[in-house]
Amino acid sequence: MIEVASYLITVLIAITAIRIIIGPTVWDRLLGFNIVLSKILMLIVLFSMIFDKTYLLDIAITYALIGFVSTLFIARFLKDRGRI
Amino acid sequence: MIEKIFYVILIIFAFFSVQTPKLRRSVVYLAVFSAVSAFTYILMGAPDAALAEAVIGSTIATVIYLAALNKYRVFMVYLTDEKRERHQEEHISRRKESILLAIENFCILRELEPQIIYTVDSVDKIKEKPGWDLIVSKNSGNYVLHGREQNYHVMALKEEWEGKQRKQVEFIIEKEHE
Amino acid sequence: MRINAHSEILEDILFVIYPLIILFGLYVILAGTKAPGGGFQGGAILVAVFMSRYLVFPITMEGLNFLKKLDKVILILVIVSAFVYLITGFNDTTDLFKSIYNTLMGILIGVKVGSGLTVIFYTFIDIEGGDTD
Amino acid sequence: MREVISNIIIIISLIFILTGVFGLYRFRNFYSRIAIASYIDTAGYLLLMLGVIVRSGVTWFSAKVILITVIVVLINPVVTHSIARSAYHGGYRIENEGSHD
Repeated sequence: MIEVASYLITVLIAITAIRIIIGPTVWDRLLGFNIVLSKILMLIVLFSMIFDKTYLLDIAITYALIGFVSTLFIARFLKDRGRI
Repeated sequence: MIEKIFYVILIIFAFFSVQTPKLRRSVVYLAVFSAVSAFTYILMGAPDAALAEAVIGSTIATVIYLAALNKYRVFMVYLTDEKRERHQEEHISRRKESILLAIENFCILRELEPQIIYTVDSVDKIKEKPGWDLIVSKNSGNYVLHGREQNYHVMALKEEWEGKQRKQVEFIIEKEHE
Repeated sequence: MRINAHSEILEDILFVIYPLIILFGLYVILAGTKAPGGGFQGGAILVAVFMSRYLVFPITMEGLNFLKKLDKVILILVIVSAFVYLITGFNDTTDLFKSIYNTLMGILIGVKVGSGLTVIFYTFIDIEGGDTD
Repeated sequence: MREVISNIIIIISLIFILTGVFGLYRFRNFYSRIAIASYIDTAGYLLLMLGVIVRSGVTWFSAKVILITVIVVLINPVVTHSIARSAYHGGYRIENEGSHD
Protein backbone atom coordinates (compact mmCIF):
# COMPACT_ATOMS: atom_id res chain seq x y z
CA MET A 1 0.00 0.00 0.00
CA ILE A 2 2.81 2.39 0.82
CA GLU A 3 4.37 1.89 -2.61
CA VAL A 4 1.05 2.67 -4.29
CA ALA A 5 0.76 5.81 -2.18
CA SER A 6 4.25 6.98 -3.16
CA TYR A 7 3.52 6.45 -6.87
CA LEU A 8 0.23 8.33 -6.62
CA ILE A 9 1.79 11.29 -4.78
CA THR A 10 4.55 11.49 -7.39
CA VAL A 11 1.95 11.77 -10.14
CA LEU A 12 0.12 14.43 -8.12
CA ILE A 13 3.31 16.50 -7.88
CA ALA A 14 3.54 16.42 -11.67
CA ILE A 15 -0.08 17.54 -11.94
CA THR A 16 0.47 20.40 -9.48
CA ALA A 17 3.49 21.53 -11.50
CA ILE A 18 1.12 22.29 -14.38
CA ARG A 19 -0.78 24.73 -12.14
CA ILE A 20 2.52 26.42 -11.26
CA ILE A 21 3.35 26.94 -14.91
CA ILE A 22 -0.06 28.00 -16.28
CA GLY A 23 -1.28 29.83 -13.19
CA PRO A 24 -2.61 33.23 -14.24
CA THR A 25 -1.20 35.22 -11.34
CA VAL A 26 1.96 34.92 -9.32
CA TRP A 27 0.00 34.08 -6.17
CA ASP A 28 -1.27 30.93 -7.86
CA ARG A 29 2.32 29.91 -8.42
CA LEU A 30 3.10 30.53 -4.78
CA LEU A 31 0.16 28.34 -3.73
CA GLY A 32 1.42 25.59 -6.03
CA PHE A 33 4.89 25.87 -4.49
CA ASN A 34 3.44 25.45 -1.02
CA ILE A 35 1.51 22.36 -2.07
CA VAL A 36 4.53 20.81 -3.79
CA LEU A 37 6.55 21.31 -0.59
CA SER A 38 4.00 19.49 1.55
CA LYS A 39 3.74 16.66 -1.00
CA ILE A 40 7.53 16.20 -0.93
CA LEU A 41 7.34 16.07 2.87
CA MET A 42 4.86 13.19 2.64
CA LEU A 43 7.08 11.40 0.10
CA ILE A 44 10.14 11.59 2.34
CA VAL A 45 8.24 10.04 5.25
CA LEU A 46 6.93 7.25 3.01
CA PHE A 47 10.39 6.52 1.56
CA SER A 48 11.89 6.47 5.02
CA MET A 49 9.33 3.79 5.88
CA ILE A 50 10.01 1.78 2.70
CA PHE A 51 13.82 1.79 2.97
CA ASP A 52 13.69 1.49 6.79
CA LYS A 53 16.15 4.33 7.33
CA THR A 54 15.22 6.64 10.17
CA TYR A 55 17.83 9.27 9.39
CA LEU A 56 15.88 10.38 6.33
CA LEU A 57 13.38 11.92 8.74
CA ASP A 58 15.97 14.58 9.64
CA ILE A 59 15.62 15.93 6.11
CA ALA A 60 11.84 15.94 6.53
CA ILE A 61 12.18 18.00 9.72
CA THR A 62 14.40 20.43 7.80
CA TYR A 63 11.76 20.84 5.09
CA ALA A 64 9.05 21.41 7.70
CA LEU A 65 11.05 23.92 9.77
CA ILE A 66 12.89 25.91 7.10
CA GLY A 67 10.78 25.63 3.97
CA PHE A 68 8.23 28.23 4.99
CA VAL A 69 10.74 31.10 5.22
CA SER A 70 11.12 31.51 1.46
CA THR A 71 7.35 31.45 0.92
CA LEU A 72 6.85 34.17 3.51
CA PHE A 73 9.60 36.31 1.97
CA ILE A 74 8.13 36.03 -1.53
CA ALA A 75 4.66 36.89 -0.17
CA ARG A 76 5.98 39.98 1.57
CA PHE A 77 7.96 40.96 -1.54
CA LEU A 78 4.77 40.89 -3.62
CA LYS A 79 2.73 42.76 -1.00
CA ASP A 80 5.13 45.63 -0.38
CA ARG A 81 5.61 46.30 -4.09
CA GLY A 82 9.13 45.08 -4.41
CA ARG A 83 10.71 45.76 -1.06
CA ILE A 84 11.65 43.03 1.32
CA MET B 1 9.95 5.08 -12.49
CA ILE B 2 9.66 7.71 -9.76
CA GLU B 3 13.10 9.11 -10.58
CA LYS B 4 12.19 9.53 -14.24
CA ILE B 5 9.11 11.61 -13.42
CA PHE B 6 11.23 13.85 -11.21
CA TYR B 7 13.90 14.24 -13.89
CA VAL B 8 11.26 15.43 -16.36
CA ILE B 9 9.91 17.93 -13.80
CA LEU B 10 13.45 19.23 -13.19
CA ILE B 11 14.08 19.79 -16.90
CA ILE B 12 10.75 21.58 -17.36
CA PHE B 13 11.35 23.97 -14.45
CA ALA B 14 14.92 24.69 -15.52
CA PHE B 15 13.69 25.56 -19.01
CA PHE B 16 10.89 27.84 -17.82
CA SER B 17 13.02 29.63 -15.24
CA VAL B 18 15.39 30.70 -18.00
CA GLN B 19 12.75 31.45 -20.59
CA THR B 20 10.23 33.57 -18.70
CA PRO B 21 10.49 37.35 -19.20
CA LYS B 22 9.28 38.27 -15.70
CA LEU B 23 11.93 37.84 -13.06
CA ARG B 24 9.56 37.33 -10.13
CA ARG B 25 8.15 34.25 -11.82
CA SER B 26 11.64 32.98 -12.32
CA VAL B 27 12.33 33.20 -8.58
CA VAL B 28 9.35 30.96 -7.82
CA TYR B 29 10.39 28.48 -10.50
CA LEU B 30 13.90 28.29 -9.08
CA ALA B 31 12.54 27.67 -5.58
CA VAL B 32 10.48 24.73 -6.89
CA PHE B 33 13.54 23.49 -8.80
CA SER B 34 15.66 23.44 -5.65
CA ALA B 35 13.00 21.68 -3.59
CA VAL B 36 12.52 18.95 -6.18
CA SER B 37 16.25 18.49 -6.80
CA ALA B 38 16.84 18.01 -3.07
CA PHE B 39 14.43 15.08 -3.21
CA THR B 40 16.20 13.54 -6.19
CA TYR B 41 19.43 13.63 -4.19
CA ILE B 42 17.71 11.40 -1.63
CA LEU B 43 16.69 8.98 -4.37
CA MET B 44 20.28 8.83 -5.59
CA GLY B 45 21.46 8.01 -2.09
CA ALA B 46 23.10 11.25 -0.98
CA PRO B 47 21.32 12.52 2.15
CA ASP B 48 24.13 14.93 3.06
CA ALA B 49 23.83 16.78 -0.24
CA ALA B 50 20.05 16.70 0.06
CA LEU B 51 20.19 18.43 3.44
CA ALA B 52 22.55 21.11 2.13
CA GLU B 53 20.43 21.71 -0.99
CA ALA B 54 17.20 21.92 1.02
CA VAL B 55 18.65 24.61 3.28
CA ILE B 56 20.86 26.61 0.93
CA GLY B 57 19.08 26.31 -2.39
CA SER B 58 15.50 26.51 -1.30
CA THR B 59 15.73 29.17 1.40
CA ILE B 60 18.86 31.27 1.47
CA ALA B 61 19.39 31.51 -2.29
CA THR B 62 15.74 32.47 -2.83
CA VAL B 63 15.93 35.28 -0.30
CA ILE B 64 19.17 36.55 -1.82
CA TYR B 65 17.59 36.52 -5.30
CA LEU B 66 14.76 38.63 -3.90
CA ALA B 67 17.21 41.07 -2.34
CA ALA B 68 18.88 41.38 -5.73
CA LEU B 69 15.50 41.99 -7.39
CA ASN B 70 15.08 44.94 -5.02
CA LYS B 71 17.43 46.91 -7.22
CA TYR B 72 15.01 46.42 -10.08
CA ARG B 73 12.38 49.10 -9.75
CA VAL B 74 8.80 47.84 -9.77
CA PHE B 75 6.32 49.59 -12.08
CA MET B 76 2.78 49.34 -10.68
CA VAL B 77 0.04 49.31 -13.30
CA TYR B 78 -3.60 49.27 -12.19
CA LEU B 79 -6.16 48.18 -14.76
CA THR B 80 -9.67 49.26 -13.90
CA ASP B 81 -12.90 48.93 -15.78
CA GLU B 82 -15.76 50.90 -14.33
CA LYS B 83 -18.47 49.55 -16.55
CA ARG B 84 -17.87 45.93 -15.72
CA GLU B 85 -18.61 44.97 -12.15
CA ARG B 86 -16.10 42.17 -11.78
CA HIS B 87 -13.18 40.71 -13.68
CA GLN B 88 -13.50 37.24 -15.05
CA GLU B 89 -10.67 34.81 -14.61
CA GLU B 90 -10.55 33.87 -18.29
CA HIS B 91 -10.10 37.51 -19.04
CA ILE B 92 -6.80 37.56 -17.16
CA SER B 93 -5.36 34.35 -18.49
CA ARG B 94 -6.05 35.02 -22.15
CA ARG B 95 -4.66 38.55 -22.11
CA LYS B 96 -7.12 40.16 -24.45
CA GLU B 97 -5.88 43.66 -23.73
CA SER B 98 -3.29 44.50 -26.34
CA ILE B 99 -2.33 47.66 -24.49
CA LEU B 100 -1.02 45.57 -21.60
CA LEU B 101 1.30 43.71 -23.93
CA ALA B 102 2.60 47.04 -25.21
CA ILE B 103 3.18 48.29 -21.66
CA GLU B 104 5.02 45.09 -20.75
CA ASN B 105 7.27 45.39 -23.78
CA PHE B 106 8.05 48.98 -22.81
CA CYS B 107 8.91 47.90 -19.25
CA ILE B 108 11.21 45.12 -20.41
CA LEU B 109 13.07 47.52 -22.70
CA ARG B 110 13.66 49.98 -19.87
CA GLU B 111 14.56 47.28 -17.30
CA LEU B 112 11.52 47.79 -15.14
CA GLU B 113 9.58 45.01 -13.46
CA PRO B 114 5.88 45.37 -14.33
CA GLN B 115 3.29 44.39 -11.76
CA ILE B 116 -0.23 44.50 -13.15
CA ILE B 117 -3.20 44.56 -10.80
CA TYR B 118 -6.77 44.03 -11.92
CA THR B 119 -9.27 45.91 -9.85
CA VAL B 120 -12.80 47.28 -10.02
CA ASP B 121 -12.30 50.38 -7.88
CA SER B 122 -12.78 53.81 -9.37
CA VAL B 123 -9.83 55.93 -10.43
CA ASP B 124 -10.11 58.40 -7.56
CA LYS B 125 -10.11 55.60 -5.05
CA ILE B 126 -6.90 54.14 -6.50
CA LYS B 127 -5.22 57.52 -6.42
CA GLU B 128 -5.62 57.69 -2.65
CA LYS B 129 -3.37 54.65 -2.25
CA PRO B 130 0.32 55.41 -1.72
CA GLY B 131 2.04 53.54 -4.51
CA TRP B 132 0.87 53.69 -8.09
CA ASP B 133 2.66 54.57 -11.28
CA LEU B 134 0.09 54.20 -14.03
CA ILE B 135 -3.67 53.67 -14.04
CA VAL B 136 -5.33 52.32 -17.16
CA SER B 137 -9.07 52.81 -17.24
CA LYS B 138 -11.17 51.48 -20.06
CA ASN B 139 -13.98 53.61 -21.33
CA SER B 140 -16.14 52.26 -24.17
CA GLY B 141 -13.29 51.11 -26.35
CA ASN B 142 -10.96 53.99 -25.52
CA TYR B 143 -8.17 53.76 -22.99
CA VAL B 144 -7.47 56.58 -20.58
CA LEU B 145 -4.05 56.53 -18.94
CA HIS B 146 -3.48 58.47 -15.73
CA GLY B 147 0.01 59.35 -14.63
CA ARG B 148 2.00 61.83 -12.56
CA GLU B 149 4.32 64.43 -13.90
CA GLN B 150 7.36 63.70 -11.77
CA ASN B 151 7.38 60.06 -12.86
CA TYR B 152 9.73 60.22 -15.79
CA HIS B 153 9.00 56.70 -17.01
CA VAL B 154 5.38 57.70 -17.65
CA MET B 155 6.52 60.81 -19.49
CA ALA B 156 8.79 58.70 -21.67
CA LEU B 157 5.89 56.39 -22.43
CA LYS B 158 3.77 59.37 -23.39
CA GLU B 159 6.41 60.75 -25.74
CA GLU B 160 6.93 57.39 -27.37
CA TRP B 161 3.28 56.71 -28.00
CA GLU B 162 2.30 60.18 -29.12
CA GLY B 163 4.81 59.89 -31.92
CA LYS B 164 3.16 56.72 -33.14
CA GLN B 165 -0.32 58.27 -33.37
CA ARG B 166 -2.24 55.72 -31.40
CA LYS B 167 -5.80 56.88 -31.71
CA GLN B 168 -7.66 55.18 -28.92
CA VAL B 169 -5.19 56.16 -26.18
CA GLU B 170 -5.56 59.35 -24.20
CA PHE B 171 -3.18 60.61 -21.51
CA ILE B 172 -4.16 62.54 -18.39
CA ILE B 173 -1.09 63.80 -16.57
CA GLU B 174 -1.56 65.05 -13.04
CA LYS B 175 0.63 67.96 -12.01
CA GLU B 176 2.15 68.26 -8.63
CA HIS B 177 1.17 71.29 -6.56
CA GLU B 178 4.00 72.22 -4.31
CA MET C 1 4.86 53.63 3.49
CA ARG C 2 4.87 50.23 5.07
CA ILE C 3 1.25 49.76 6.07
CA ASN C 4 0.47 46.55 7.93
CA ALA C 5 4.04 45.34 7.83
CA HIS C 6 3.28 41.99 9.41
CA SER C 7 0.35 40.20 10.94
CA GLU C 8 0.11 39.30 14.59
CA ILE C 9 -0.62 35.65 13.81
CA LEU C 10 2.74 35.34 12.09
CA GLU C 11 4.51 37.01 15.02
CA ASP C 12 2.95 34.70 17.61
CA ILE C 13 3.71 31.53 15.68
CA LEU C 14 7.29 32.59 14.93
CA PHE C 15 8.02 33.00 18.64
CA VAL C 16 7.04 29.36 19.08
CA ILE C 17 9.17 28.26 16.12
CA TYR C 18 12.38 30.11 17.10
CA PRO C 19 13.59 27.68 19.82
CA LEU C 20 12.78 24.69 17.63
CA ILE C 21 14.99 25.97 14.82
CA ILE C 22 17.86 26.70 17.21
CA LEU C 23 17.58 23.26 18.83
CA PHE C 24 17.45 21.50 15.49
CA GLY C 25 20.46 23.40 14.18
CA LEU C 26 22.49 22.43 17.23
CA TYR C 27 21.36 18.81 16.79
CA VAL C 28 22.47 18.75 13.16
CA ILE C 29 25.89 20.17 14.09
CA LEU C 30 26.49 17.79 17.00
CA ALA C 31 25.16 14.61 15.35
CA GLY C 32 27.05 15.22 12.14
CA THR C 33 29.36 12.24 12.55
CA LYS C 34 26.59 9.62 12.65
CA ALA C 35 23.54 11.09 10.88
CA PRO C 36 23.46 13.25 7.73
CA GLY C 37 24.47 16.77 8.54
CA GLY C 38 27.53 18.46 9.92
CA GLY C 39 28.93 21.88 10.47
CA PHE C 40 28.03 23.41 7.14
CA GLN C 41 24.38 22.33 7.10
CA GLY C 42 23.81 23.14 10.76
CA GLY C 43 25.30 26.61 10.38
CA ALA C 44 23.07 27.26 7.40
CA ILE C 45 20.01 26.22 9.43
CA LEU C 46 20.97 28.71 12.14
CA VAL C 47 20.90 31.52 9.57
CA ALA C 48 17.18 30.88 9.12
CA VAL C 49 16.71 32.15 12.68
CA PHE C 50 18.01 35.57 11.67
CA MET C 51 15.95 35.52 8.49
CA SER C 52 12.70 34.86 10.33
CA ARG C 53 13.69 37.52 12.85
CA TYR C 54 13.89 39.96 9.95
CA LEU C 55 10.32 39.02 8.98
CA VAL C 56 9.02 40.28 12.33
CA PHE C 57 11.43 43.16 13.01
CA PRO C 58 12.48 44.62 9.66
CA ILE C 59 15.45 46.57 11.05
CA THR C 60 19.16 46.10 10.74
CA MET C 61 20.94 44.09 13.35
CA GLU C 62 23.39 45.64 15.76
CA GLY C 63 26.71 43.96 16.26
CA LEU C 64 27.23 43.13 12.62
CA ASN C 65 30.88 44.20 12.91
CA PHE C 66 31.35 41.73 15.73
CA LEU C 67 30.09 38.95 13.48
CA LYS C 68 32.53 39.98 10.75
CA LYS C 69 35.46 39.78 13.18
CA LEU C 70 34.20 36.45 14.54
CA ASP C 71 34.11 35.07 11.02
CA LYS C 72 37.77 35.91 10.38
CA VAL C 73 39.01 34.73 13.78
CA ILE C 74 37.30 31.37 13.46
CA LEU C 75 38.66 30.87 9.94
CA ILE C 76 42.17 31.26 11.36
CA LEU C 77 41.33 28.90 14.23
CA VAL C 78 40.12 26.20 11.82
CA ILE C 79 43.32 26.34 9.77
CA VAL C 80 45.56 26.37 12.84
CA SER C 81 43.80 23.44 14.51
CA ALA C 82 44.02 21.36 11.35
CA PHE C 83 47.78 22.01 11.14
CA VAL C 84 48.24 21.14 14.79
CA TYR C 85 46.33 17.90 14.25
CA LEU C 86 48.52 16.97 11.29
CA ILE C 87 51.96 18.03 12.49
CA THR C 88 51.87 16.72 16.04
CA GLY C 89 51.41 13.01 16.48
CA PHE C 90 47.82 13.23 17.70
CA ASN C 91 46.36 11.39 14.76
CA ASP C 92 47.84 8.12 15.96
CA THR C 93 45.93 8.23 19.24
CA THR C 94 42.66 6.58 20.18
CA ASP C 95 39.25 6.83 18.51
CA LEU C 96 37.88 8.84 21.42
CA PHE C 97 40.29 11.68 20.68
CA LYS C 98 39.38 11.58 17.00
CA SER C 99 35.67 11.87 17.69
CA ILE C 100 36.28 14.79 20.07
CA TYR C 101 38.34 16.50 17.36
CA ASN C 102 35.59 15.92 14.77
CA THR C 103 32.92 17.40 17.02
CA LEU C 104 35.07 20.44 17.82
CA MET C 105 35.72 21.00 14.11
CA GLY C 106 31.99 20.75 13.39
CA ILE C 107 31.19 23.40 15.99
CA LEU C 108 33.87 25.75 14.62
CA ILE C 109 32.70 25.37 11.03
CA GLY C 110 29.07 25.79 12.09
CA VAL C 111 29.75 29.10 13.83
CA LYS C 112 31.84 30.29 10.89
CA VAL C 113 29.22 29.48 8.25
CA GLY C 114 26.41 30.89 10.37
CA SER C 115 28.10 34.23 11.02
CA GLY C 116 29.34 34.53 7.44
CA LEU C 117 25.95 33.91 5.83
CA THR C 118 24.25 36.25 8.30
CA VAL C 119 26.67 39.03 7.35
CA ILE C 120 25.99 38.34 3.65
CA PHE C 121 22.21 38.43 4.18
CA TYR C 122 22.15 41.73 6.08
CA THR C 123 24.63 43.33 3.70
CA PHE C 124 22.45 42.44 0.71
CA ILE C 125 19.31 43.74 2.43
CA ASP C 126 20.79 47.05 3.59
CA ILE C 127 23.34 48.30 1.13
CA GLU C 128 22.66 46.63 -2.16
CA GLY C 129 18.92 46.44 -1.90
CA GLY C 130 17.95 49.91 -0.72
CA ASP C 131 15.44 51.66 -2.93
CA THR C 132 16.73 55.16 -2.53
CA ASP C 133 13.94 57.27 -3.94
CA MET D 1 -4.49 -6.58 12.10
CA ARG D 2 -2.50 -3.36 12.45
CA GLU D 3 -1.61 -3.44 8.76
CA VAL D 4 -5.23 -3.70 7.70
CA ILE D 5 -6.25 -0.68 9.81
CA SER D 6 -3.32 1.37 8.51
CA ASN D 7 -4.13 0.40 4.91
CA ILE D 8 -7.71 1.63 5.33
CA ILE D 9 -6.53 4.93 6.84
CA ILE D 10 -3.99 5.45 4.06
CA ILE D 11 -6.63 4.80 1.37
CA ILE D 12 -8.93 7.41 2.94
CA SER D 13 -6.06 9.91 3.12
CA LEU D 14 -5.19 9.31 -0.55
CA ILE D 15 -8.79 10.11 -1.48
CA PHE D 16 -8.48 13.39 0.45
CA ILE D 17 -5.19 14.34 -1.23
CA LEU D 18 -6.56 13.50 -4.68
CA THR D 19 -9.60 15.68 -4.03
CA GLY D 20 -7.37 18.57 -2.95
CA VAL D 21 -5.36 18.51 -6.16
CA PHE D 22 -8.55 18.15 -8.19
CA GLY D 23 -9.86 21.29 -6.48
CA LEU D 24 -6.88 23.23 -7.82
CA TYR D 25 -8.32 22.85 -11.33
CA ARG D 26 -12.04 22.71 -10.53
CA PHE D 27 -12.45 26.23 -9.18
CA ARG D 28 -12.09 29.35 -11.27
CA ASN D 29 -11.42 31.75 -8.42
CA PHE D 30 -8.14 32.21 -6.61
CA TYR D 31 -9.57 32.68 -3.13
CA SER D 32 -11.73 29.57 -3.23
CA ARG D 33 -8.79 27.65 -4.72
CA ILE D 34 -6.46 28.54 -1.89
CA ALA D 35 -9.07 27.79 0.78
CA ILE D 36 -10.04 24.37 -0.61
CA ALA D 37 -6.52 23.25 -1.47
CA SER D 38 -5.03 24.04 1.91
CA TYR D 39 -7.86 22.65 4.04
CA ILE D 40 -7.97 19.34 2.25
CA ASP D 41 -4.20 19.13 2.00
CA THR D 42 -3.78 19.47 5.76
CA ALA D 43 -6.53 16.91 6.43
CA GLY D 44 -4.96 14.39 4.05
CA TYR D 45 -1.55 15.00 5.59
CA LEU D 46 -2.82 14.28 9.10
CA LEU D 47 -4.54 11.08 8.03
CA LEU D 48 -1.49 9.83 6.12
CA MET D 49 0.76 10.38 9.12
CA LEU D 50 -1.81 8.61 11.32
CA GLY D 51 -1.69 5.61 9.00
CA VAL D 52 2.12 5.54 9.06
CA ILE D 53 2.16 5.74 12.88
CA VAL D 54 -0.36 2.91 13.23
CA ARG D 55 1.66 0.73 10.87
CA SER D 56 4.95 1.41 12.68
CA GLY D 57 3.80 0.97 16.27
CA VAL D 58 5.51 2.49 19.32
CA THR D 59 9.03 3.21 18.05
CA TRP D 60 11.46 6.12 17.63
CA PHE D 61 10.20 6.40 14.07
CA SER D 62 6.69 7.21 15.33
CA ALA D 63 8.06 9.79 17.75
CA LYS D 64 9.86 11.64 14.97
CA VAL D 65 6.80 11.48 12.73
CA ILE D 66 4.67 12.97 15.52
CA LEU D 67 7.21 15.80 15.86
CA ILE D 68 6.99 16.53 12.12
CA THR D 69 3.19 16.47 12.26
CA VAL D 70 3.11 18.98 15.13
CA ILE D 71 5.44 21.33 13.25
CA VAL D 72 3.38 21.12 10.05
CA VAL D 73 0.10 21.69 11.87
CA LEU D 74 1.63 24.81 13.45
CA ILE D 75 3.16 26.26 10.29
CA ASN D 76 0.93 25.32 7.35
CA PRO D 77 -2.09 27.54 8.20
CA VAL D 78 0.20 30.51 8.80
CA VAL D 79 1.71 30.16 5.34
CA THR D 80 -1.73 29.95 3.73
CA HIS D 81 -2.87 32.99 5.69
CA SER D 82 0.21 34.88 4.59
CA ILE D 83 -0.28 34.12 0.88
CA ALA D 84 -3.94 35.12 0.94
CA ARG D 85 -3.13 38.28 2.91
CA SER D 86 -0.43 39.19 0.44
CA ALA D 87 -2.88 38.80 -2.44
CA TYR D 88 -5.56 40.87 -0.69
CA HIS D 89 -3.29 43.73 0.37
CA GLY D 90 -1.62 43.69 -3.02
CA GLY D 91 -4.96 44.73 -4.48
CA TYR D 92 -6.01 41.50 -6.14
CA ARG D 93 -9.82 41.53 -6.08
CA ILE D 94 -11.47 39.06 -8.38
CA GLU D 95 -14.78 37.33 -8.18
CA ASN D 96 -16.51 35.13 -10.65
CA GLU D 97 -20.23 35.50 -10.78
CA GLY D 98 -20.89 33.33 -13.78
CA SER D 99 -20.40 29.85 -12.43
CA HIS D 100 -22.05 28.31 -9.41
CA ASP D 101 -19.06 26.91 -7.64
